[in-house]
Amino acid sequence: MEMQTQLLSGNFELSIKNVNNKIVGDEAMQNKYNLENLVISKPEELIFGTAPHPVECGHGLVIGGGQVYPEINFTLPSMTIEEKTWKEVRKQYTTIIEEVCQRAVTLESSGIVVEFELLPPMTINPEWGAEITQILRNTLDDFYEKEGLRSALRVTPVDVRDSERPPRMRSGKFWEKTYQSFEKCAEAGADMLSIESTGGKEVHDEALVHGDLAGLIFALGSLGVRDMGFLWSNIVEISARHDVIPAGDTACGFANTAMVLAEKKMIPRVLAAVDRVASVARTLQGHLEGALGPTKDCAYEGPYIKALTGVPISMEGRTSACAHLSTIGNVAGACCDMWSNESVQNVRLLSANAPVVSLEQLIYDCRLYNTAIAEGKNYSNNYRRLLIESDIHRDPQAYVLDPEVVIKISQKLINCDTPLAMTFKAVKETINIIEKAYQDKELELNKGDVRWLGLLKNQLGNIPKDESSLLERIQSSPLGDKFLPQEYGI
Amino acid sequence: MEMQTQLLSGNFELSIKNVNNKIVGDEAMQNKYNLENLVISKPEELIFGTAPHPVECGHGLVIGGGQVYPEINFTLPSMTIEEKTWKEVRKQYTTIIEEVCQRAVTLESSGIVVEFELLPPMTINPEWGAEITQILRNTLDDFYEKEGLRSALRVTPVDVRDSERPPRMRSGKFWEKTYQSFEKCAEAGADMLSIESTGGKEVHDEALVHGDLAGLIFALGSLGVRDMGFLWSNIVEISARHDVIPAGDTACGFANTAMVLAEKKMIPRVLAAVDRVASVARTLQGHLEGALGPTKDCAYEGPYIKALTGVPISMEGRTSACAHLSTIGNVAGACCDMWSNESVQNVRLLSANAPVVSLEQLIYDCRLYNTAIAEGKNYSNNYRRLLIESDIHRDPQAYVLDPEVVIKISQKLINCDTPLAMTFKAVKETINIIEKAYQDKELELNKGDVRWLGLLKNQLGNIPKDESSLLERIQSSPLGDKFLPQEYGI
Amino acid sequence: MRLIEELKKAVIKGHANVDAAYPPDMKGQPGVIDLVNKALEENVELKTILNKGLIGGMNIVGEKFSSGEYFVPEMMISAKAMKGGLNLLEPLLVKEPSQKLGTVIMGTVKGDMHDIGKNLVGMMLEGGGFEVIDLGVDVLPEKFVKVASKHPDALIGMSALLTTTMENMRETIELIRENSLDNKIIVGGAPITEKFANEINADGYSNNAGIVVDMAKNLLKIDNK
Amino acid sequence: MRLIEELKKAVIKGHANVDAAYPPDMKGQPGVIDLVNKALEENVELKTILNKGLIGGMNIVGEKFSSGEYFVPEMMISAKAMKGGLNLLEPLLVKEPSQKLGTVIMGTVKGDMHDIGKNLVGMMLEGGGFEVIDLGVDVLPEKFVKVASKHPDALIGMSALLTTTMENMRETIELIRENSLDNKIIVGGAPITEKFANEINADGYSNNAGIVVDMAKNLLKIDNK
Ligand code: B12
Ligand code: B12
Ligand code: SF4
Ligand code: SF4
Ligand SMILES: [Zn+2]
Ligand SMILES: [Zn+2]
Ligand SMILES: [Zn+2]
Repeated sequence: MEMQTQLLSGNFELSIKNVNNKIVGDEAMQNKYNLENLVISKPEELIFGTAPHPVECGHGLVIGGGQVYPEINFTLPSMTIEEKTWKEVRKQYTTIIEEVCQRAVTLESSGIVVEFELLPPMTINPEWGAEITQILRNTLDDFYEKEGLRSALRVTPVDVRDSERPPRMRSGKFWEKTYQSFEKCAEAGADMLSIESTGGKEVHDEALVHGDLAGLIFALGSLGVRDMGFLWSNIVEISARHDVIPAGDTACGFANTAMVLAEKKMIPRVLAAVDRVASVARTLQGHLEGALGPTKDCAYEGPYIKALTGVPISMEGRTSACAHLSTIGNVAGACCDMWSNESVQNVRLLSANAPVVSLEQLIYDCRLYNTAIAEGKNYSNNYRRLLIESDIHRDPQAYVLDPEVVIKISQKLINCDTPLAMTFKAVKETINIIEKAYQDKELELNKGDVRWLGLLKNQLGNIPKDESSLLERIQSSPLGDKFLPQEYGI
Repeated sequence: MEMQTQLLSGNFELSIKNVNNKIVGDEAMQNKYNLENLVISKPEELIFGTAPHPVECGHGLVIGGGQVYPEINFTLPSMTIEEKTWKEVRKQYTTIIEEVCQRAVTLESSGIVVEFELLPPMTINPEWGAEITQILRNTLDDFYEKEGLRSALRVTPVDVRDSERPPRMRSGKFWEKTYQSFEKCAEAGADMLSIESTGGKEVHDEALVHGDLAGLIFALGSLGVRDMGFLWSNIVEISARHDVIPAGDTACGFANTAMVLAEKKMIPRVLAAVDRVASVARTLQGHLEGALGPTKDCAYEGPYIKALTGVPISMEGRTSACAHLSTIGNVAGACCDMWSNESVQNVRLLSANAPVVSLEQLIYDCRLYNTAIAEGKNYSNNYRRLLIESDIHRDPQAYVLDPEVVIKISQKLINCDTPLAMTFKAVKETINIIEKAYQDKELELNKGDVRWLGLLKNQLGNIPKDESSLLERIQSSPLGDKFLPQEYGI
Repeated sequence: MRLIEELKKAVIKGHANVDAAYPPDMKGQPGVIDLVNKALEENVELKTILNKGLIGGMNIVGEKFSSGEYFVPEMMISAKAMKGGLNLLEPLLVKEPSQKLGTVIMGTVKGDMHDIGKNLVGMMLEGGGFEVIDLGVDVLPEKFVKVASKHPDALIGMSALLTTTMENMRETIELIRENSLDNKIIVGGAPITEKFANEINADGYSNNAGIVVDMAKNLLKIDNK
Repeated sequence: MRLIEELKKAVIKGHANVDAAYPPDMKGQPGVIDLVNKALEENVELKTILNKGLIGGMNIVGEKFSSGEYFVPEMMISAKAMKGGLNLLEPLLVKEPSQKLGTVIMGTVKGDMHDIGKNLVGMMLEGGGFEVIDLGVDVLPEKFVKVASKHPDALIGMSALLTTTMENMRETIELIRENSLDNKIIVGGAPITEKFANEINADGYSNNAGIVVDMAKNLLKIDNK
């Protein structure tokens, strides 16, 4: 923990909150994150279904306790959300949750996790989000009682602080609404709280499309970490009051934006891969504040978080193609504890509504994971190898998710002095490892990616490493007026 | 072959056509289907990716030659097909095929099979079906030339003979249109021809909802087999003239209707399982006429066909949940040579249009199959076991797709005197094997299914086994006026 | 009444008459026909036989189906057994309008051959006391208009299973209205959604055969006792 | 002309001036600013510098991006380098309408904060010679109307990334028309389809920043030379 204090002071809380949580096992939280050692230090122990610090939630689901559970997400079809459509909105969610639970029963799923990701108007009007939470809660309870379906509900308010430019992170209406949304959803029956938080994104977006490495590092390692500290100390506090699990965050607005842009050939894949690992210190900060996992499904930095902290992680891959295309559809599952579809609109497909279709696919995926676990080491290792081998040689973004690589890089991330130093380390090691893999013909890269590997190395050599010089450089660049330093405690 | 002559005479052609086809290997076709021995007689040889009689087609794809290829299917979103919407129809298919090919290139698929399943107006107007075939052909060729994407095109006219009740199978406008549709699509650039044919379905539908086993057996083992003989001798003849592959048929209108009804809890699962195996003799008849495989994706009777004849098979499972929900999402892949999504409308999902999403999922599935094959026996056996074990103990429909069970039942299906006898045998053996598995606690059944297992056994004991007595019984029942005997050469 | 309870049970079990082999465990016991005859001999009120015995039994069958205990074939068998009993009563019942609840015109729309769902809905309606005129599959809009104009009070039920034939429902409804017919219209089939049903101005929609009888009663303003 | 070719190449490579570190392999060589200055000294016609050198270079950059050779950051750098050159020319160019191709008002609609796509489109339009008025994100319909009424000839471009904000495009277009403004309107963003664009009466749609410049020229009837 001590590592943090050097850089981040003031409103940045470093001790882990003593949450009245349902964590399994009785180790003192303090010991878990000393970050002097990896919690998982052998690649072969970074596996699916089992996490050193499992989390119990909902109707007795133990995440990371030896099974992989499906995490189903869904959203509205094309429609507006307002007073006059609200009845229809309620109806949509009512239908979705009933159909989804019914299918889980038919396919005899041993349990499901439902994620409700609020849409912006539901956070701006916190009662709305709470109302839907309540609907989902009731149906899940009904199915537990009548059909014995075990389940847990993750609720994810929107980070509406991102609604102004430059955004206010610690003050103003939007922060208040975000806070209230957590509070009300927790009251209304969430089992876990999450968010896709956006602190630093206003700088990151701009830096990304300019391929500006200094901007990316600053956005993630300084602004991002600072905001995660502020935000998650609050979420942990709310969670403790309502006896719910503060689960985890994701670098979605950062590294997934990069991934999607790389998919559209807008930025090089190597940049997206570097950005992914650069997001680790940022997402980690939530756990230093007391987030217990499972991490958010779309946090592909999850394997790093699992190695560093031992919390269970949710991941998504081929079955989330409905929400974003990717080149990491299989390897993403190598060490997941939940397996998600990310999101799908409630539209009718030939067989059923899309959320039901997604759930069915997730359940079959989980059957494979869980049968492999049940059949023993030989099977689970073999299956895991297929997941890994089938992806990692084709794309650097897949390569950095190989558990071997995760552990190798994570080894370098411990014992860093500050989160910013950790972020620099992540960038450097990732560039090196990708370069080596390319040279060893372990990894294919196309011409543009090779060119960019050089450009990135070049850039990295010219970025000041201490926070104040970096800040100075950013403030004197066009990125300078994108953010408000005081909103990050700077 | 001799087995057929006893029952089915006249317009029923029994010798295998000497097709000018691209089959790999040089065995005489005659030897392949003696049906005195299984072509694959050991369960461990009924595996994914490899078939004893692979088929080469399209741009050098070898189906069943050691790799599993994705087979992507798609259909129009909600819209009518007529003169005035035709421009939009063309545009839909043009966009779909371009997007799909582009994604296959990005994900470095080693090849794809595209299935174009005509919609009824495109068969009624054979030029329309041919026009779309041409569009697909051209785009596939472009991508082969420009990007090196290997591919093959399967075209599947609709069996519009089913448009009247009772249907005319061998005469009249609808049969003529079906015939012309094959002809024109072959000319327009299909690499393979298929159909989901419906001979006997008019009886089968009715028998199914009445749970009438005599009607099911008669529909499949007598009417179905007779029509397959007539229809496929024609398709084989057309294929020979145009140098395309006569691929295969499916009991979709029969056993898949049963599966979908079982999914909706309308009929018992044991009935659907029995109906599946009862459809083997019917689908087999196409191959006795000269169909070379791959069987149609939705022919879940494929594993039996593969064991009996050695032709490669296309299958579909969890990734076809967009088209029909099922309880056989994993086991369906245990011995597939192609892996399909069955069908999906061209609707926009959050990431991309649904056909692109399906293709991405199929490609990741195929990466797993093919990585397992590449890593060697230990891996492919282990993975195959996961696919099987994860499904077969929960549903009789899954249980009868376990390669062990497939081989066990198939052993009993050879050396039958007639296709009808084969169908009776299939029903009897399936009932016995399900009963035993239930008693041995190898298979869960719910109360209704157990009740029905008894009812089916009971019925089977009271059905006359020879075709003429069976015909008499059917004709004196309400099923009697559903079909025209002369349209089946009776 | 013991006898009526027995009759109800015979309907529920689908046992048509003493000789019927189905269900195996009731072979040799009196079936629906036998019991109706017996009730007639004993001068039980016609209404009681009909409402408590036959329709009462079918209601239980419907419930068992909804709860997943029964499958369609069992429902079919019970429906057939019940009809056997009904045939005996019909000549005796005064032909009052009260006796048939109402008429429903059913059909699968133009271009579409799927009829399993439509038939199921038709069967439920018959079981619920409606007269069903089944126009079959691939029914042209003109045909619906023609039949509807002869039955101005009938409910019209349309089924479509293809996304490419859904639009023909709209066309059909438009033609019906253009012909100044104000029959109530209900629609269904796998691709149909409530939203779509509203959009094409249908009066009712269901994806569930189970609730169709109640819907029909509501729309035709029949007392739902 | 060698010089103009050199200038074009500097734009393509994104080399702003002799001191610029990017791209590493051109460090020390003259950049766009140096070459524009040199061309001015040599009295090359302004039009040639602009159209053949600067815009000509950017066109190639656009092509390289479309073909997958270049990424967005490279396009950004080239655009910036080009702008540096443009700044030198601007005071010298007579302020004729011919010189700016036209004006585009860009914004992400009400309730929606996604702006990467919108910015990209804006950049392409600027690169193609348009003046872009960027209203930012979460733009109320009233704001579009206000700005459009000041620029009656401007093209309006709207972006939406959420299925829940798509409908706000319709609302915005309706308000614009209600205010009797007849600006041409184009729309885009991941969930938007051509069908939807037609439905809400937009004048143009694209899911591809590459073709937006041509679309804008067509709609504003600018000679597409
Ligand atoms: C069985 C079936 C067939 C059988 C039809 C047998 C028959 N006699 O009906 C056969 C094999 C012939 C067939 C043919 C075709 N089919 Co088909 N078929 C199916 C299948 C598997 C099941 C349909 C079914 O009977 N379901 C069971 C019944 C009970 O459910 P239901 O109809 O939805 O009815 C319920 C409710 O909807 C409601 N309801 C229904 N009607 C009504 C009416 C009213 C008034 C009310 C209130 C309620 C109501 O109550 C019912 C009870 O709960 C579906 C797949 C699926 N997943 O649904 C495809 C499906 C409908 N078929 C499809 C296709 C493509 C075809 C063909 C074009 C295939 C081809 N290329 O040859 C042809 C078309 C023929 C034609 N012109 O119509 C597609 C449609 C795709 C699309 N674009 O729309 C589907 C969805 C399959 C798929 N996933 O691709 N098919
Ligand atoms: C980046 C991103 C974000 C970033 C936005 C950063 C930014 N400054 O823009 C952040 C993290 C902040 C974010 C937030 C949210 N997002 Co977001 N986001 C994305 C993501 C990953 C990429 C979008 C993108 O930039 N694409 C790249 C650009 C270049 O493409 P494009 O915008 O489509 O533009 C191209 C064309 O469409 C066209 N075009 C675009 N505009 C215009 C305009 C004109 C006139 C023309 C001609 C052409 C045109 O040209 C462009 C170039 O080719 C998408 C996922 C996806 N698969 O698209 C989700 C996505 C759009 N987001 C989604 C969601 C749900 C959200 C949140 C609600 C999440 C939450 N629960 O917190 C919030 C909403 C905030 C708000 N009020 O708007 C969903 C939308 C789902 C839905 N129901 O509609 C998506 C689809 C993700 C998903 N699969 O669930 N998001
Ligand atoms: S779709 Fe993927 S990229 Fe997008 S918002 Fe969800 S996770 Fe982030
Ligand atoms: S969806 Fe399934 S059941 Fe249906 S038509 Fe296609 S294959 Fe046959
Ligand atoms: Zn996300
Ligand atoms: Zn089929
Ligand atoms: Zn199919």
